[in-house]
Amino acid sequence: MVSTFFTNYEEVASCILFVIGMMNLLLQPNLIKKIIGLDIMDCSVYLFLAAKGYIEGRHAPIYVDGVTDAVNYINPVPSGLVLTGIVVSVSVSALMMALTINLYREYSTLNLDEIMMKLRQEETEKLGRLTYGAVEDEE
Amino acid sequence: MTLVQNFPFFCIILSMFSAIISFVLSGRQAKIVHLAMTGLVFVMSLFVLQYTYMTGSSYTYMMGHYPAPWGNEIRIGALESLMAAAFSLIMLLSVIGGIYHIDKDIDKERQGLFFIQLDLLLASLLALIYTNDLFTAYVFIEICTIAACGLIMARKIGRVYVSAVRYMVMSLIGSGLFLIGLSLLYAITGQLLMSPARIALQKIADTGQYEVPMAVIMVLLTVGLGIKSGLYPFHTWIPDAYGYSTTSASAILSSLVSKGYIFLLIKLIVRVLPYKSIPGAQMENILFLFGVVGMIIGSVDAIKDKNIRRMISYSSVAQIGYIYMGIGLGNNAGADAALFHVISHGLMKSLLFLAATGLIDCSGGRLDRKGLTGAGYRNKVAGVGFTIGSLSMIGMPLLAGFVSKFMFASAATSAPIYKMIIAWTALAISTVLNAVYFMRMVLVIYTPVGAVKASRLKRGAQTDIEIKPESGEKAAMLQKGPLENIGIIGISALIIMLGTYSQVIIDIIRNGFALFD
Amino acid sequence: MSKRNPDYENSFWQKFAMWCSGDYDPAKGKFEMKKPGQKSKGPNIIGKLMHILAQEESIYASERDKNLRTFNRFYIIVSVALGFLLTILLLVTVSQLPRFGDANAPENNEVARRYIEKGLEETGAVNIVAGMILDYRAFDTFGESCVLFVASCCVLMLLKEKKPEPEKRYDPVNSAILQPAARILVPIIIIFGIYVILNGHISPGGGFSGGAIIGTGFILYQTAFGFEKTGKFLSEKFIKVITVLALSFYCFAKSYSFYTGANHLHSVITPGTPGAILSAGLIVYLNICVGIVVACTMYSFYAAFRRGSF
Amino acid sequence: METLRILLLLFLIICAVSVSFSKKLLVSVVIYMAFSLVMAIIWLILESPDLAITEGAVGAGVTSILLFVTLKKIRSIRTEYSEKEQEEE
Repeated sequence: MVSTFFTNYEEVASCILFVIGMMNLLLQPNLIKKIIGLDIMDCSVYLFLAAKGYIEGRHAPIYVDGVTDAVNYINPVPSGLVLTGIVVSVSVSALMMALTINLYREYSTLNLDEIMMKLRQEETEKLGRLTYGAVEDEE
Repeated sequence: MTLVQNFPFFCIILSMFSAIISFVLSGRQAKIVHLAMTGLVFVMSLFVLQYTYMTGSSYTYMMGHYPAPWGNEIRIGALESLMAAAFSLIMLLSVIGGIYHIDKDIDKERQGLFFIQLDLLLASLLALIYTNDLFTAYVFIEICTIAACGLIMARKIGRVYVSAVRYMVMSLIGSGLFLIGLSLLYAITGQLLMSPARIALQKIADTGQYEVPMAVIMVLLTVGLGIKSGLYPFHTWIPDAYGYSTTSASAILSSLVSKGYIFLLIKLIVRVLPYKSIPGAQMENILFLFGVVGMIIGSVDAIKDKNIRRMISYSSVAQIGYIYMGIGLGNNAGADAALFHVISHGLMKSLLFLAATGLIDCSGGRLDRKGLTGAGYRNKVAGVGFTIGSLSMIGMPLLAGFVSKFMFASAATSAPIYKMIIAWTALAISTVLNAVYFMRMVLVIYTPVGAVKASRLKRGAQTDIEIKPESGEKAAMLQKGPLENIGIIGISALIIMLGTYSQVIIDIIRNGFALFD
Repeated sequence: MSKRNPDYENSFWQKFAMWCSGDYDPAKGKFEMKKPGQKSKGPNIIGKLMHILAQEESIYASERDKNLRTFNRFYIIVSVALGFLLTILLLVTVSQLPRFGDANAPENNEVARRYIEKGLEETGAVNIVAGMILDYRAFDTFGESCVLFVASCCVLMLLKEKKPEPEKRYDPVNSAILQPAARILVPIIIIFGIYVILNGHISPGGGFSGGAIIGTGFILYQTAFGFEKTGKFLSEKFIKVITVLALSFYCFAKSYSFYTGANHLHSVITPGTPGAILSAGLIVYLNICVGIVVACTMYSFYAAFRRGSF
Repeated sequence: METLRILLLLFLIICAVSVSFSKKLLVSVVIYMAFSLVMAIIWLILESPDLAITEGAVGAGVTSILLFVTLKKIRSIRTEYSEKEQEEE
């Protein structure tokens, strides 16, 4: 059962990284660190996939001298998936950064907990005025 | 291959292409393109539905020149085309019903971008419905997440940014779990398409290898999609996200986006994951449990909340609980009921959001019960629509909600006895709780108020404060066109139709589900 | 949550850094003679705890928020517990997977074999990965371009301002390093990016990496010379039009190949001579399109972040 | 070779942990950049040059630049606000 535990370093590391990234995303109150945690989480999955695609003693999936024998090259599928995934993760993190900037402009803090508290205070102050367009009118 | 068989592919590409060209169009043109495209998708999906229902079979459609284990493919059957038709129709009606608020809440130069997101949301939902490939599903899940986030934050107020961030955090954790589950699945099977992956998993299960990885994969994929669709313990982002965005966005998010993930989950359960094995049965039990708890907690939270829009959002938590309870029953009848409820809840929730907005508008923007008193007289169409939606939610006969509750109850009879008792009890309690908060609201909006007070309420003044002079202008601003009413009337008619002629839809779902495998 | 404390002076890493620079001695005060009966460590920890608690009190001030605080603590504990559970689950799973680098692992099956063995004759691409993502599994890749597109729309929606004002405060300063370096580096970066894109089907790289390289080139140019100069060739309208053109071409080309493939029609696209620049059917054109989209999107992200417009 | 692999992976984990414990956001971003570069090297060792070049350009390049720009923008907003306050006073 533990036979492959000490040979699959990449996979083990990627699992640990995944959980570290996820905990950062969940528990860090700071939004920038949340974004970095998200990127680490995605990267760890890609590391896992790339490690699964590797085959000992074989070369990168680019034909050399027209040799098309399968025993010469590693598995190309994980590389393709990871290429797609990297672009997905960069676009998601760009979106999160834009949200961060807007939140900072609105509440002048990067700490999500503080923002939640500010929101709650706002609500307590105008508890009597539950209106749909209230916030817009004030601006 | 006949022309009709190409239509699902045309639908997906058409919606993507209209998103692309909308980037250089103005907001008004983008709106027209979006409405025309959604209508066309609806019509094409109806043709496909008719074709698949007549032939009684499902077929696969290659995306490219390479057959199944090598290239991407989509798979079309009666159930998929029914869902596509229902989703595009609900989207069309929700956008028409909320078009006035899109104009009001969103700046002119941002409206084009808003419609691009709607287009891509429809494309990703269609792709999630039709796809037969796990990695394509992941990519389109991400499109769906980003587009949904765009819809949430279309209103430029601080509050929605917070809800968008919370939504994104939960969703991204869900997609991360889904992605790592997918990678593990690839590691033990080497397949990304659903049908070959199932065969490979079957082989592995026969040899008895990889028992733990298989269970872990099942947990990761289910939990990932559960988080994204707002299953009970992970529902905290729902009320914020649905409660503060613009009307159409709330309606579409609650009625379509979460349902797309649920449909994908049902597809995975039937087509890929070995849910018939022992860990699968336990997983079903867990889904059943969370579904039942969600049904009750969601309703209790809805009773506690004063804000009408947040109340409707909490009711979504409860309704998603119903769907997961149906999946968790573990038999075909339960899945049929869950699929029927996907459609009927989609209709009811859009109607409630649209009608609630209509009521709020004629009460000067007030969201609480005091402000909404007598609103049913001030806006008659919205009042009737809200009443129909509420009655359907409670389970009034002849309406869609009754049929789905009946289907859940009858599906529970063929489940194990303890599940049957739990399911029936939960249905009864939840119906009572639904009745408490929805009937309370209906009674409030039909409580007669004096003429003077009514005019005050209409102008949005606090009942106990002097009327402000500028609030008159505001009341004039809140006049709106007939389009809102078209949306409300259309969806109400659909709910009544679905309640009275439910047998046709149930037949399609039953036959389609049998072919789903 | 754990990092709410701004009391950084007492933290371990800060002390470590100070110790490295010689400002702090952890052993100080430990070896001196103590008066009997005096607790040396206690007050410090208790004081710190009190400090943290006081801070929490100030955030969760009112009575109503007491519930919230218990809920938050519960949330943290549950999340950490779930994290540990997930780690253990994943590690157990990994320990059961086949050995690293095993040629007989389940994923090295007929799917991967066909991509390698038939890839050259079916797609004409020397780079197997490029052939795979742009021909065998092209639908995924089109979806991926759409992810970029929708993300750039969202960012624009969030950050677009009515009058884009260039930030005077952060206009490029004339420095001895930045401008001369940019003058030399930008052409090299952009040419390298174009090389990577055009050789995407022959060597490692392709539309995504090349596009990102070109995008960083644009960003460097803007940083050195300001928006006025960049705007001459990268105006908002130009970016929009060229993105739409590239994506539409991609859409049409792939629709054609999906349609002919599904209906078993003959396609006019041929693989060509392997190894040449203009070979591998549509792949080189698709790479160019993807490169344009990625470069424009990356630059527009940057521009939107900097001044609220393209 | 195996030692190198283990060292690089350990470096990754250390980077990931120190991101969450660093005091300054700028430091976190720089650590993340190092993380991406090491990840690119690992992918090169794993015979995936496509991934290495993409991660080098996207992870270490564009994402880090965007993070820097975000920090810069936040600082400019902060100074804007404090200037406004001063004017009011």
